[in-house]
Formats: sequence, C-alpha cells, structure tokens
Amino acid sequence: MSESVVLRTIGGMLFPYILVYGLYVQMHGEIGPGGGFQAGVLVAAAFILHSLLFGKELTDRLLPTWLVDLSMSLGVLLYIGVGIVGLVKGSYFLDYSVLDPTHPAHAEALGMTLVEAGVGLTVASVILTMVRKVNGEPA
Amino acid sequence: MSDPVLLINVLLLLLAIGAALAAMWTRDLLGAVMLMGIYSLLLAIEWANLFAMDVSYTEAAVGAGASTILLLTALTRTGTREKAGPNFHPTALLTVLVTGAVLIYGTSDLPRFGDPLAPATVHVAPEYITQTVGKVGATEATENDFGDHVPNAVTAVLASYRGYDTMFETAVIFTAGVCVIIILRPLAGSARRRTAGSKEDA
Amino acid sequence: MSLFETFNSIAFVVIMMLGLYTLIARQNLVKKTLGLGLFQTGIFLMYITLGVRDGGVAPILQEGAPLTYTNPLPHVLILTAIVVSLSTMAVALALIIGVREEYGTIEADEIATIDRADAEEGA
Amino acid sequence: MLEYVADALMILGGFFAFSGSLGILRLPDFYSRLHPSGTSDTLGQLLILGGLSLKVIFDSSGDGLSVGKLVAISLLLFVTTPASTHAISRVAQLSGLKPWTGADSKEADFSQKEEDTNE
Repeated sequence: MSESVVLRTIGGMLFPYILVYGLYVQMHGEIGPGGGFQAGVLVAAAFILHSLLFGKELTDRLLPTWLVDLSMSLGVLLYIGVGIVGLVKGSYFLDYSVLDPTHPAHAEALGMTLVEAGVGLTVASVILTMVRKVNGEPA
Repeated sequence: MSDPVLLINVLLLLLAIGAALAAMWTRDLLGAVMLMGIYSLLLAIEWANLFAMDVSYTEAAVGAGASTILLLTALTRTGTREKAGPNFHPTALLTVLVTGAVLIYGTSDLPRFGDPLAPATVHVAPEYITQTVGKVGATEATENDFGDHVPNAVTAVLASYRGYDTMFETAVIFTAGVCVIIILRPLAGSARRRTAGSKEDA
Repeated sequence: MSLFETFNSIAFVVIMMLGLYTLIARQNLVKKTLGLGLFQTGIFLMYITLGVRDGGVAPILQEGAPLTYTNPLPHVLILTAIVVSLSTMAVALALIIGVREEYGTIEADEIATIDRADAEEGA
Repeated sequence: MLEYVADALMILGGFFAFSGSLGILRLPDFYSRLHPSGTSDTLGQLLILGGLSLKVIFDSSGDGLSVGKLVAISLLLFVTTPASTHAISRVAQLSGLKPWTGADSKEADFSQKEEDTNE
C-alpha cells in the first residue's frame, strides 16, 4: 500500500487502460505483433500495480485468489479442449477446420483466437500467482 | 557497414554486453537486478532492430517488466547483499575460455548474417510465410479480409502450425505455477530446521 | 565476410560465457540464477540472428506487393522460450527462498559448510 | 515544409534526450540527477514522438491509426515519467538519502555520496 497521493491517483488512472491495452494485444495478435503471452504479462502487471498501490486486500476483493487459481488451469483446459473438439468431430487433435466446416478461414481464425485466449489466461494467472507467492502471501 | 541495421546491431550489442558485464560484476544484488532490466530493454530494442517484433514485445514485457518485479520481490526475502569474495576464479575462467573457443570455432560454419541462401531461410520459412502447408484444396472461400491467411505469420506458426509446441509450453508454465505454489506453501513450524535463526533477520 | 557480419556470432558466445562464468564463480544463489538467465538470452540472440534475411521486414504480411520477410520460426521458438524462462526463474527463486528459510543464508559454500557440520553431528 | 518541421522537431528532441543523458553523467548527486532524467527526457520523448507523427501525416497522407497510437504513447509518457521520477525520489528520501548541499570540497562530497548509495 503506497501512501503517496500522486502515485495512487496516477496508478488508479492507468489501471483500466493497462487492462484494456492487454485485451487489445490479446485480440490484435493475429493482425499485428502481440498474442496470448504478451497480453497475459500485461494483465498480470496491471493487477500487480493495483496491489502495490492499493494493498493486497483490495486487489483480493477485485480478483479473488480462487479465481486466479481456477483460471490458471482453465487456460490449459481451454487449449486442450479445442484440440479435443477436433478429435470428437472425427479429425486430428488440434484440427481447427472442424470448428466451422463451411468456411476454413473463419475456422482457422476462431481456433487461433480460442487457443490464444487459453494461453493468455494461463500466463496472466500464473505470473500473478508467482509474484503473490514469492511476496509471501498465503494461499 | 552501409546497412544501418548492422551498425545499430553492433552498437546495441556492445551496450548490452556492457550492461551484462556490470550486472555480473557488482556485488549489490539490487543493482544487478536493475542492470539486468536495462540489459533486457536493450535486447528488446535489438530484437526490434532485427525485425523480430513479437519477440521484442515479449522481451520488453517479460524480461524488463515481469522478471524484474519477480526478482525484486524475491530479494526482499533473501537479502540484497552478496558476500564479498574473490572476483577471479581460475577454474571458471579456464572452463569459460575453452568452451567459448569451441563455440566460436563452431559458429564459423554458420551462414553469414542475413544470408538469403541459408538453409533456414530456404527450406521451411517460405511455406510458413505463404501459409500453404496443408491447404492444398482450400483455395476458394476467401471472404476474410486477408484471404485465407493470418497476417501475422508469427501468430499463425505459434497457434496453428506449431500448436502442439505451444500447448506444451503452456503446460510447462502451468506446471511452474503449481510448483511455486507447492514450494512456498506454509508449513508447520516443526518442518523447518533452522526457522528460529532466519525468521528474525527476514 | 566483415567483422560486422560475424559480430553476432561472437556476441552470443560472449554473453553465454559471461553467464557461465557467473554460474561457476559466484556463490550467491540469486546471482547464479541471474547468470543462468544471461546464458539463456545468449541462446535467444543466436536463434534470432539465424532468422535474419537481407532486406527482410517483420513477418507481418502486407497486402499487395510481395516483400521479403524474415523467418518467423525462430521468433516463435524464442517467444515461448522467454516466457518459459520467466517461469523457471520463478521456480528457482521459490527454491532459493525455501533455502534461505531453511539455512538462513543463500551462499552456496556456507550451505555446504552447514550441511557438513550437520553430517558430523549425526555421525 | 511539414517534412522539415518534423525533422527539426526530432533533432530538437534528440538534443534534449542527449542533454538529459549528459546531465545524468555530470550532475553531482542522486536528486539532481533525477532532474534531467525526469524533465529533459520527457520533453525529448514528446518532441520525437511529435516529429514522428508529423512525418506519418506527411508520408502516408493521413494514416489516422498510427498518429493515434503515437498520441496515446505521448500521453502515457507525459503522465508516467513524472510519476516514476516522483516515486524514485520519494523512496530515496524515505530511505534516508541526504541531498548534496555543496558545502565541502568536491572529493569529499563524492566519497560521501558513495557511502550513501552503498547503504
């Protein structure tokens, strides 16, 4: 928790913009530089900034620890789930074309978006968890 | 020399090596972590200079941002001073010199910087860039804005062509997160042998 | 083949060897972790250098004119490797914190001394 | 015409960035070194980004997205650089680093500063 009014004002101002920028990087990864890995780090950085400025309790209320733990595994499961959809529909593992059989280009884009979302979810929550744990916060 | 990429490349790498030397030389761990952050930022510029935009992005976010935060957080629990000791270590120097000489001898066979006929450039890269692998019949249905390919070739290779690789990298990251949770779980007091001494100065 | 064109090969060896020297010569565990990270970045430099192509631009495909692009494959490998190196570093730091709580020091030689003393006590 | 204005802005920005770096090297103590790194660098960055956006407007005849991104970066730097300078100087003051007053001879002051930063 920082006592400085300047830092808390500017940090509070920046926090939503960092989150939005993280989402932009996540969704823009197919057109420009970016993707799940970078976006995950940005989102985690936003929450680390929040907990540095406003204290752990407030960040915990905003983003409970159980949610972070859940999304850590949810990201990997989302990735594997997209792969298993391919298996269930009678094709290869991680074959995106089964997601939209009428339009392969759309299916490819949809599959990549889902997979990147899984990567982003895992990276963000894992980095947040690591910093929290190394900082000595209990489970 | 006429190519500005090469000149900036050499300048940035010299600066980065200088920052790395300073980081490894100093006995102040806080300063070493900060210098490693500077080194990462210089490398991020270097990746952008070599047209690896996604890597530059990741290096700036992870190397200069997240890992600096992580190391600083860890330093609050481990102490920031390194014990004074001899800077010269003959065995290490000998090992490093021999290994370095072997590696430099090995790099003499590498294709020259930016060679258009290098095997890596000739064989796989064109298929990844034109994104023709496995799309023999899919020439119709290009209502997408970008035809039937994804504009960022790095994302296409990451999420589609090397999907298994990325999946297991994600699994590695998840495993690392679980490992950190397990290693740093609070234990009962009897499980630690020397907690009495370390709790006071922590 | 001028020095400018072979500079990257020498630079990545220098960076890697700097990390290796720290890994062997220094006793502090956090410093050893930093040296390991430096070693990894040397390898990143090698990969990215191998992907460069004369006149190539970033592999973000433009509509219209066919351009030459750098090789996207090393970028993908290194992009994931950077994030994985952060994760492994976090595991290493967690272990170092555990060592510090256990022994009260993070210098490798002091830990070895304590371990030897313990073994003699037990014998 | 606009092209020359853009070039002039970028050269001016480069000059300010250079003088900021020179100030970090030449000034005697921690607090006075924060001054060039906070003010001069902010101005240099803003001027360079302004020159770049003028160049984008001139070259690609109204690429609104790139200009918007440059303006967003300028705003971000305009807000965050002073804030980070504030944070650094605040932490230095809280950890007990005394400012240099210039009362003694130069050598004595530099040795004093070394002791302070080593704490």
